[in-house]
Amino acid sequence: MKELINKLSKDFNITDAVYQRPSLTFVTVPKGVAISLVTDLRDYEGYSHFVMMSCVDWIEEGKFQLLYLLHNPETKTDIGVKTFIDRENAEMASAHHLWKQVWTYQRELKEAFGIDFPGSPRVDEDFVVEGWVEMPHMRRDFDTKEYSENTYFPRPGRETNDPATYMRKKLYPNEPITAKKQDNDK
Amino acid sequence: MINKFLGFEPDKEKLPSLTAKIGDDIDLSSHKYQKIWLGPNHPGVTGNMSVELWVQGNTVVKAKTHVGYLHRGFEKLIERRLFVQGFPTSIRMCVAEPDTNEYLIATCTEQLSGYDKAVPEMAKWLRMLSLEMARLQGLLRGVPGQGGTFALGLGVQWGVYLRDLILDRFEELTGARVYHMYIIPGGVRGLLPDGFKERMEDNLRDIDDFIIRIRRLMFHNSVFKKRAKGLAIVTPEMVDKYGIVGTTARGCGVKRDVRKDDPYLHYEQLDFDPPTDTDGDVYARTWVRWQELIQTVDLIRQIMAKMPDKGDIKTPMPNVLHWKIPKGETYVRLESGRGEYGMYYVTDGSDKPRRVNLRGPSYTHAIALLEDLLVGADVADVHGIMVSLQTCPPEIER
Amino acid sequence: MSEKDMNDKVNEMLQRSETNVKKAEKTFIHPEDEEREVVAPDGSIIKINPIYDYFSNEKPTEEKPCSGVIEKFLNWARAESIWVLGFGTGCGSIEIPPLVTPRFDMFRFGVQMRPTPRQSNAFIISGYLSVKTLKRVIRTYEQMPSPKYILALGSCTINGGMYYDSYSTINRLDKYIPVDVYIAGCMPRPEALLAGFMKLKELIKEGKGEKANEYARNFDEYKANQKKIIKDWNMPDYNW
Amino acid sequence: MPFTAWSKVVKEPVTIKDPLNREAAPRYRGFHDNDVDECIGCGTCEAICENEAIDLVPVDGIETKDGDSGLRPKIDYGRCCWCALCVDICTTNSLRLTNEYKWIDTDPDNFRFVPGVDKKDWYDKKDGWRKPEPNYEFYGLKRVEMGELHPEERDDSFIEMIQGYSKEQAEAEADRCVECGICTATCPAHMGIPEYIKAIRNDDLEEGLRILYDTNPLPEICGRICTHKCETVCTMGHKGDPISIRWLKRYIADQNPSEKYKKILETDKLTKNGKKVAIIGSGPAGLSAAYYLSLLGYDIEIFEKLAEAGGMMRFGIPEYRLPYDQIDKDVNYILSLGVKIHYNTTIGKDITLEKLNEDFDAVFAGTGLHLGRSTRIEGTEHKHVYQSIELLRKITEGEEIHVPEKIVVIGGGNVAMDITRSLARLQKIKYGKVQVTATSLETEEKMPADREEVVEAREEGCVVNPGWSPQRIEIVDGKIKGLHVVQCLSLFDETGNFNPQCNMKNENFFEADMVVESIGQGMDLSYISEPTKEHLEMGPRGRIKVNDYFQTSVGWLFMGGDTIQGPDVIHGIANGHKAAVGIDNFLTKK
Repeated sequence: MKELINKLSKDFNITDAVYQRPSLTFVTVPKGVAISLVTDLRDYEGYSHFVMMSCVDWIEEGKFQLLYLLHNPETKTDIGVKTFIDRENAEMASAHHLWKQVWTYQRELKEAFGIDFPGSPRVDEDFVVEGWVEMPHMRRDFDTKEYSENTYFPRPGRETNDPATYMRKKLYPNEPITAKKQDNDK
Repeated sequence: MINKFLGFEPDKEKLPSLTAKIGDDIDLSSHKYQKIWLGPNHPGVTGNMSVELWVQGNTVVKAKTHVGYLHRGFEKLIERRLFVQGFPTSIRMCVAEPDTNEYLIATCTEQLSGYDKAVPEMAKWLRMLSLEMARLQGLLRGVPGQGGTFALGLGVQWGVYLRDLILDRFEELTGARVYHMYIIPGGVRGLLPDGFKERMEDNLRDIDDFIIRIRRLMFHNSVFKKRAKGLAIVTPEMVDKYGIVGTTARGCGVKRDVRKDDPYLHYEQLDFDPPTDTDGDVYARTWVRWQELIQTVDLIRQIMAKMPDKGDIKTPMPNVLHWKIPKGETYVRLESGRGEYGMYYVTDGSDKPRRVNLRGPSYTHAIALLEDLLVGADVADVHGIMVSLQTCPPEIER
Repeated sequence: MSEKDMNDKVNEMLQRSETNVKKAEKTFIHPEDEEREVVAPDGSIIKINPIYDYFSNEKPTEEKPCSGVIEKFLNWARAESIWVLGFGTGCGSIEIPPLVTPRFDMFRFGVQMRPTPRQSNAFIISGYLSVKTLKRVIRTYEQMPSPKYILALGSCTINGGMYYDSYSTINRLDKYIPVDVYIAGCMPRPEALLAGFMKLKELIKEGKGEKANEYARNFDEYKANQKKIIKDWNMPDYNW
Repeated sequence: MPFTAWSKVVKEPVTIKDPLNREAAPRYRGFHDNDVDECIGCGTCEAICENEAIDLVPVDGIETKDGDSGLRPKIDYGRCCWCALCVDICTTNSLRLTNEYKWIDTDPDNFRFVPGVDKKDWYDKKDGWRKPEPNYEFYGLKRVEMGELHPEERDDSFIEMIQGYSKEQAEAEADRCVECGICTATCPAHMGIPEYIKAIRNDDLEEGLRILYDTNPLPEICGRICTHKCETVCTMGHKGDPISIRWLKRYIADQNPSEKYKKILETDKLTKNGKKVAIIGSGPAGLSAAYYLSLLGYDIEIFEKLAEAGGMMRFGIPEYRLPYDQIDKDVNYILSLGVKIHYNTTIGKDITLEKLNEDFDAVFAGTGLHLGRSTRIEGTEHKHVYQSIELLRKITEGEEIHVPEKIVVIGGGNVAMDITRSLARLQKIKYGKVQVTATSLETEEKMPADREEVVEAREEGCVVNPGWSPQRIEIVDGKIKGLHVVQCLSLFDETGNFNPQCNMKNENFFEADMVVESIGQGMDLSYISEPTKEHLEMGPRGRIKVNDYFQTSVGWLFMGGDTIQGPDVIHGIANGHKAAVGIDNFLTKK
């Protein structure tokens, strides 16, 4: 695996390589290089099986991490090509011409994260949700619990007690306690 | 204009077409074509999905898969749950073979936290047993189910009964019929109950009998042969192009099996050879799965013979309530009854995963591949093709 | 926080709420459902409005039960021939095949599956319902002839179940369609499902299976609840 | 029908005859049952439930008491997914799932119940899911071993024997906590135990120190010698070892250097309110009151009879358990807040109580129990019969004490163990061998001393021989020969009064050159002079009556510590804290 990465880094600007398992490596490349690296891996290195495409929302850094995971059926190894794109107006070059199923992934990512893939077929169609008007649902800042509570109204009538607070109320309501707990009570 | 605005129609100038050429210039107002929907509440559909079909007479000229009827947002929900809370949620990602999900989420967390070497031997064998039993119950539904789609309902009656016997064994072992919630990070949740192996052996003998009967019933049946032969042919060239895996790939002669290629658990200690066929049509795929049925029964026997009698079932781990996993990412795969089934798992050092992404074989089979295979097929064969690709909608939309 | 920051934040919030309102007002009409002119096979041009032309837009009406012995007889007949629609909406549908096959054999209890809503009078909501499916469920339910019964399986239909925090699935089924029988479990076993059918039979025989009338009575309320969450409402209000 | 199917015609049908009454598998995860008497309402099931299906609710007939919150889980079957994580994690093994699976109802609001309390017809089912075996736990049941000096290394010196946790050990031990908070109610000072354990897990020891000082200004001391009542109720103790709460507290205090205390606790600048409070005695109660009062802005002056601060903590507890530099660390921090201390000042002799009342706005007395009690058996007047408390003080002060070759200690409490082990060390230094016998009325199981104290005493070569009632000290020619004892059968009579019953026939004799009595201490109230004493109301058992805020009937005089509650350090600290609140209320209202 290491030889391959060394070989690739001559041609491609590989900024980071993580050897997760002997058979699985993640490499990071700049946004512009990703598609050409994926093409190169497919055409010349035998990584012909497209396993999956995924996205991770690193909201703290304002980045989306895109992953193209490729498998080499000959050497039985996997390589994950990672690239970071801006969260604002996220856009990535489409890879639908490389494998037939890629457009499905891109369509899903468009809906779930709001990443645009110009030129990818049916990329604007609804995929799993219908008539969605909120922010893309897989983004980290979308609070699914809050949305669910405001939209689908859980059955009322439930209340719970924290054992420590309840015991204090019952057993020693007037004793001095830690400042933090007093804040919590308010 | 509004079509373009709402995105129902892609800009044809800009992009090359992927769907079949014929599909793009379908003018419904010409009255030569008709549009019909198959699903979501069609009894022939595997699970809850729909296919929008443009037909000319009986022939499909264009197809579009619509999914999302079973969308629950698992990947979002798991991001809100502790690592140990992941398995009850993940198992529901695919109801046909639930154990695969448990195994994946457990293995991902173990690999990232460094406990993968610490999983006890006994737990590994029990994991294998439960995975193979899950494959067996899936096949018992799937193989005769293929006949069912071609109006051969009798096999289904037999198969579902035998599957129920396997579910009874699951109930004994794991405490539940369908959602077993048995494989947890660090191990499994119980040893074999007393007398399990004997009862299992009884069931396997029934299944042996069934395997022979179903061969006579389906594969020697002229109606089934006539309908399944030459239907929806997948060629070896298509395998990499579409990302085809599992029995669908093996059905056209491309021998890919994660259990052999990248052995996990103790599969390297078992003696088996993934079955293949060369035709690549519905008949060949079903035939491969029938052979796999024999093989799975054999594997379960091998596992039960080789597994130790006693042992630890779980490795000691940190308190699950505060378990944190350092930042990292991994991809773990296994061979499910439908093919390569994998999970991409990202952690960020907190007590909850950052991202969990499931890669199910149906994701590629039921959308990109199915839409192309359906073109030219008879309307009556549509769900036969769907079943032969082992479509499982919940794993597409999660 | 400085005053400027505060103002910025307030403005931002205002803008966000405005766009949210705009987003919510945006209606979704699929191209096939648009009002349009089409050429008929004979060459004449006709105007169609698919949503309203193809379906009845009448509200459902309450049907008073017959009286005395006749109603009792009818209820007995209804109870002994429960025809279930073959629409698996969630995980629970995996337990339907064991029921229709020899092992559990629900035919002996007078229960059988039907492929179309027009022939069925019972609907098994087998677990969670995503909003997308709920829309189809409502449409299917309305197509079923009265009297009709709903069995709700599992935690999900009662209070959201394990998807209580999901943006995609509803929490309480009874807000959208009336439910006759709830069966606890995740998912319930076939035996529990059979027991649910027994309970339903009991209810029908006692004359309590009147949920279709309840739906008609509280139609506006149910419709309002349904429309609140189904953003893509490209169907008539009542379609059967 | 295909012809091949006809071969099944003669087979027995596979249909289940009565599917409505079919029993599920013995391990089936059906509906919940809870043994409400075992359950302590810790809420761990609520914490692990990924569906938020479990609520903790008060239940009729179950009292809130130490170690039991009085709450019981209520389960929402509109949420439950029957994963049984709640069963697997249950800290008392009270929760289980039966193999019942049928519950059909027309009202969705009915699917909520308190297992074991609400009537359901499946509780008598024996089968169902229980926590899997073997070695299947979601948390560590074994305590992280504390490093101790080996008996051979420690038995001839007074260096500290408990070494303290390293970072990894402390984090591993803190990891076992399930954050239920049951312990907080039992701790006399109501320390935020789960909170500071969480701070250890997060490696945020400054936050941990802040939490400690919220309720306890002597963490170094408490971290070593606290009676850790919290550990007796710890949820983890039901299935395994309780969390070492005391050692974790010590870990936080040890890891924070004293120079940083002021910065961490934000006590650089305290605003004074101009009022003055006098504190008598610099024991835990006095120091605690001084700390919290000075946080509130009071000027504090402490009057201490002895030459160093710390009271019983310094003079009653041997150095190998509580090193003096650790006392100094805690005391010096409190003194650094501007608290003045007058050493060698005895109230009633050097300055009267009334004078304090004139000079100060209020007075807090935490004078403690410094008078040793005697068994008053024959021979106790002998000059080599000592009181343990006196000897301990002398050892601390560095005074030479009489250490003969054979010693008997009477008493089974912690103080008795302290003096036994101290004398053993002195013997080891002087003679190179140990010959100390400790005996007590209580039997081995009922000895009030901490278990580990007894074990460690034995490791160091002391003989602990409990269950004997002392009868007389044999004195021949003015020299002690030994102690006659008889077997003690029971301590209390039916009414619960102290009334030891002995088996006079079973006698024993412990040889000794010296006898030490360690059967408890009494208080010395001689400093309270007549005019004040007249107004002072007394409560039962010779104790002084105080209100909730430790205010005596005199008004300006507050009392706390061992004289009122205890005797132990943590009660003293809690008393001091609460008295500080009381004094503040008293003075702000005045």
